[in-house]
Amino acid sequence: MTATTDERTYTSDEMMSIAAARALGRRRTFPRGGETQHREQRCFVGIGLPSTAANLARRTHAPDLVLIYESGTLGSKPGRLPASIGDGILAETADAVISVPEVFNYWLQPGRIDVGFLGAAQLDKFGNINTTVIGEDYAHPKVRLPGAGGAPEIAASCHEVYIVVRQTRRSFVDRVDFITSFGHGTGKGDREKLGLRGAGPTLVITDLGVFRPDPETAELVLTEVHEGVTVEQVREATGWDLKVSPDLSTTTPPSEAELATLRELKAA
Amino acid sequence: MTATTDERTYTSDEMMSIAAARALGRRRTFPRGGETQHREQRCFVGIGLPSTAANLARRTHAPDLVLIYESGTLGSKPGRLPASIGDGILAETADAVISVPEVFNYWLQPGRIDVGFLGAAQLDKFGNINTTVIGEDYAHPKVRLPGAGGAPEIAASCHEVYIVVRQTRRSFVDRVDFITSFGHGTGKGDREKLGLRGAGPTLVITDLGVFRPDPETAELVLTEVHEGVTVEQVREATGWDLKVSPDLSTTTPPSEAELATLRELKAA
Amino acid sequence: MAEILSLRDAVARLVHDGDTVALEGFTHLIPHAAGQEIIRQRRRELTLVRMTPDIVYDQLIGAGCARKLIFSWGGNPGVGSLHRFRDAVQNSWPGPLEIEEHSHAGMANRYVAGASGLPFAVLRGYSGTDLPAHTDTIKQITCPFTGERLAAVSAINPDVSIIHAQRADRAGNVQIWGLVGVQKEAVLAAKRSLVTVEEVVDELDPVPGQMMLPSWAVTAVAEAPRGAHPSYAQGYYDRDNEYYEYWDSIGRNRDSFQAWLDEKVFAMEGAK
Amino acid sequence: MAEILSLRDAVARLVHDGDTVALEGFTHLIPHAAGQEIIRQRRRELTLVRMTPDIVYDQLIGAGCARKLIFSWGGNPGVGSLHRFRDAVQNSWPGPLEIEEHSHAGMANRYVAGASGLPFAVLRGYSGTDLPAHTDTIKQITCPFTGERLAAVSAINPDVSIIHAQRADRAGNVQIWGLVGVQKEAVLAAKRSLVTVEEVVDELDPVPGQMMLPSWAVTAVAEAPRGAHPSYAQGYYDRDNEYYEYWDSIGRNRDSFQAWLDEKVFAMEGAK
Repeated sequence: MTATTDERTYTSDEMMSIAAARALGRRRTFPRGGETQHREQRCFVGIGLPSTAANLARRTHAPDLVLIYESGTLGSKPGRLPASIGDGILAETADAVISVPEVFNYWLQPGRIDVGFLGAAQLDKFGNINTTVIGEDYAHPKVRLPGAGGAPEIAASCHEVYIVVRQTRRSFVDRVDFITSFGHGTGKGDREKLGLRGAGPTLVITDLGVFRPDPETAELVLTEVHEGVTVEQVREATGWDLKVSPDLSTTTPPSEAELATLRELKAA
Repeated sequence: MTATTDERTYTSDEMMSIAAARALGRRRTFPRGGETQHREQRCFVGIGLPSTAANLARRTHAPDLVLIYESGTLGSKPGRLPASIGDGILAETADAVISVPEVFNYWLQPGRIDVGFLGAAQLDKFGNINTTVIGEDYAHPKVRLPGAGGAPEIAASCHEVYIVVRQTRRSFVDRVDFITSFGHGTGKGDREKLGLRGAGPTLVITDLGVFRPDPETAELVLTEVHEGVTVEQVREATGWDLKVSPDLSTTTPPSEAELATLRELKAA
Repeated sequence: MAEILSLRDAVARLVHDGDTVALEGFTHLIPHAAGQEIIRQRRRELTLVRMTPDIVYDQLIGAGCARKLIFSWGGNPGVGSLHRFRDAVQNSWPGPLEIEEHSHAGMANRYVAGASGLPFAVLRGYSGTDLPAHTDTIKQITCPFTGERLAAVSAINPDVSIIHAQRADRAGNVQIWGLVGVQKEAVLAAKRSLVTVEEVVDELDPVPGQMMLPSWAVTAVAEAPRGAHPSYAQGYYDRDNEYYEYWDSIGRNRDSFQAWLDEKVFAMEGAK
Repeated sequence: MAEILSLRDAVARLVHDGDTVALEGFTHLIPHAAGQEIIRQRRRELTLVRMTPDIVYDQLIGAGCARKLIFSWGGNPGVGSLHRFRDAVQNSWPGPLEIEEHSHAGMANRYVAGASGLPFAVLRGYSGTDLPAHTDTIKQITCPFTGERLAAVSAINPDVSIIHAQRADRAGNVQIWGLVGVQKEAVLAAKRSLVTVEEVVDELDPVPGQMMLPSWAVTAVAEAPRGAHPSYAQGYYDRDNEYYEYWDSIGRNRDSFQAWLDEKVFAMEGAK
């Protein structure tokens, strides 16, 4: 679904997937062994849009991207989109298949994973995520959501977290009803105080645009709008007083190649 | 080597191995699942005499005995004596091969193993074991021994511990120079105070006889002498004021079948 | 030594009213047949433990078997909500459902502690989240070497754990391959265990990636072909993705669920 | 991605004077070739970590590479003593050797903590023994749920861990099978890692019981055929039991050891 009425030849979900894919797989320089070296990026992937984005990235600009699924596969290279994180194709194409305790203890917790993808039922302006309950009373929730899954520790231990979420006033709230996964708390410095090692949410991609935390305050700021989307539309779909980057840009629309590869992936 | 001068047709090491084998594999009744049931005995085996004894027991009266080696094999069924705990035959014939952390954490620590076999450089009258240093000064030992290995936790967590050791005044001491593995401490009740779950040493087999802890004091008492050995000989090889059981018996000598099977095993 | 029993006898013997019961299998080898047998035997007041409740616990909860759920992610994967679970939490139907909620990392470590004979496990987890305020099996602990504060979670030791595996031999040794999840830990943490298998065979030919559970670490084995359906059993059958959609329509309201129970579970009563 | 290097280049690049170095392999796949390359490159002031020092560390200690040894069982398995280790501890030859002594369970858990990014691990261990009085990396900890007292050991995080495996592919993915010991934990706990292998191959055919280390979890791979001799490499060669006896005669006195060093290690200088 797209909130706009233009004549784009792609859906807003396609734009989200492609924007997320583009964010992945940038090789960067890391200190290791006393030297700095380039290396492949490692991504913790959930099913749905994150898995679509990660597999799209692998097929386009980031062939070396390492996909890690919480079901226990390191380096899966599926030839089609997996139907679930338990899809046999993930185990069959992996560098290694490991137990679930090992995924969390030996691979996620020590900070071996660069990017964790998370969704959210509610997201607040500091990138805190709620996937537990809607309503203030935990014991008597208005809506009982699925809960935490792997998210709290993904949010804590991946070097960076990318959040992908469809944006409405109900999902983009000033303050989440329940902190399932910690983003930037009440602002800059809260993660350090808790001893969290990863940088937390550095990128939020919605069907309307892209947000990044302000380097000074850690508040999410609109840095890109997707083609055909106005700032006003974004503001209406945001439950807090939205800040817009002075360098606001428009997301590069999907290329033909990106769209073709994505649609091929989804069809397979 | 035997300390006696009789005309026995077997060595004292053979007697030790056979006495140790006989102690193994007695099926017992355990509460489980709300019912009591008979089940196979599980034995944690080190290389050398314990491995010989356990494999002899499997070949004679205890075919169901489960052998667990600390190198990571559960239920090994070697067709010959393994040359070391790393012998490939242990992995090849095992029910399961697991990592070393798993051996200790998932199998030994929770009390899944009935009998642990231990050796000793020094053993005291309460079954405490020293395999670390001879001499009172740890930093400047008279003799540096190999150290603990798996023994401290075997002594703590197996249901029972059987100790096999060649007996001399130097090895059977009033008080060990260093407690590497805890036996009965300073007497009855010490294990409970420390929260240790296993019963500790319940049997000591030497080249001269067999010792068991006194039920009242936990002090090791001579309960059997091997064929051709006198109590006086045992007393001379004991570094404390030895107590002798009023029911002292003589160990049944090895049968032809036991000896033949043992020698076949050793020759293979 | 594991006894080889029928599924009916195994559940009758090992699962009692009021027990803490874990059915594990992370997206793969979910023990559905055993779950439905528990419903069929009308067990009550169970504390159900499972990282991902999935359809299998939606069925048990809807059927009124549970008084409490210990879990870390309760959705219908790829589809949406577990409606029976939501109805129980939001509306206490068919009865109130107490919940004890963790993250995956926390649950996995609780099983590890249980399997290890330890009363708790340590992890970097839950920091800054609202979970510890509602879950008393999460506490803080201080490293005695560095002074660092970490999370501690209490061990899980179910009365009985049930898993599904591909094969067992006639001695009761169990062979699992593919995604092995937290199954070994669940079995080793439990006082009693039941492994349902696709088939009991004479010889377990080695399979790359296999995990073996020796017979003497398992209480009972029961043959239950297609016992993981609608999840999958690698080497035997694929995931029935349509069933997950179908379940959404069945579980969505109480009447359709009740009709499903009568037709697909209770009507099978008496079956082996 | 692991780089594929010669053993000489790998040791030159990854092992530095003063480093904490772990060579692991529990009775199987002991990385002897790498140990001798460290001697050949005359590394000094190393803190050597290994559950069972074995012959490989007897050689490094005798050659004067070590200032400290962290271990849990230091014998020549099946034969008797490690004479160079004893000479160092008892007589400070060729220099003083500090020791830090644990049990196997403690060492295994220290690696697990290191691999897990935790500062410590918890176990039921050391109770009533004299080890905690001499080893400051053992402390007590109290369970926050039950109040029970347990042992805590600090994590080991070597500067470099070295293991030997059967095979790697050209991308640097590593395949090990048979007894896998504590090798995965040693590699994951370390800042840098080197895996010596029997051979680098085009394709890693699956093997039952295999443990895989992805290339991106390893710093370097070096081909070292028979690199585990005199220990064994399952599928390649057996343990050389005579060598363990032979070593007893070599290691027993300083002169024979020195002659062995000159002839068997330093004379090989310049070899690939």
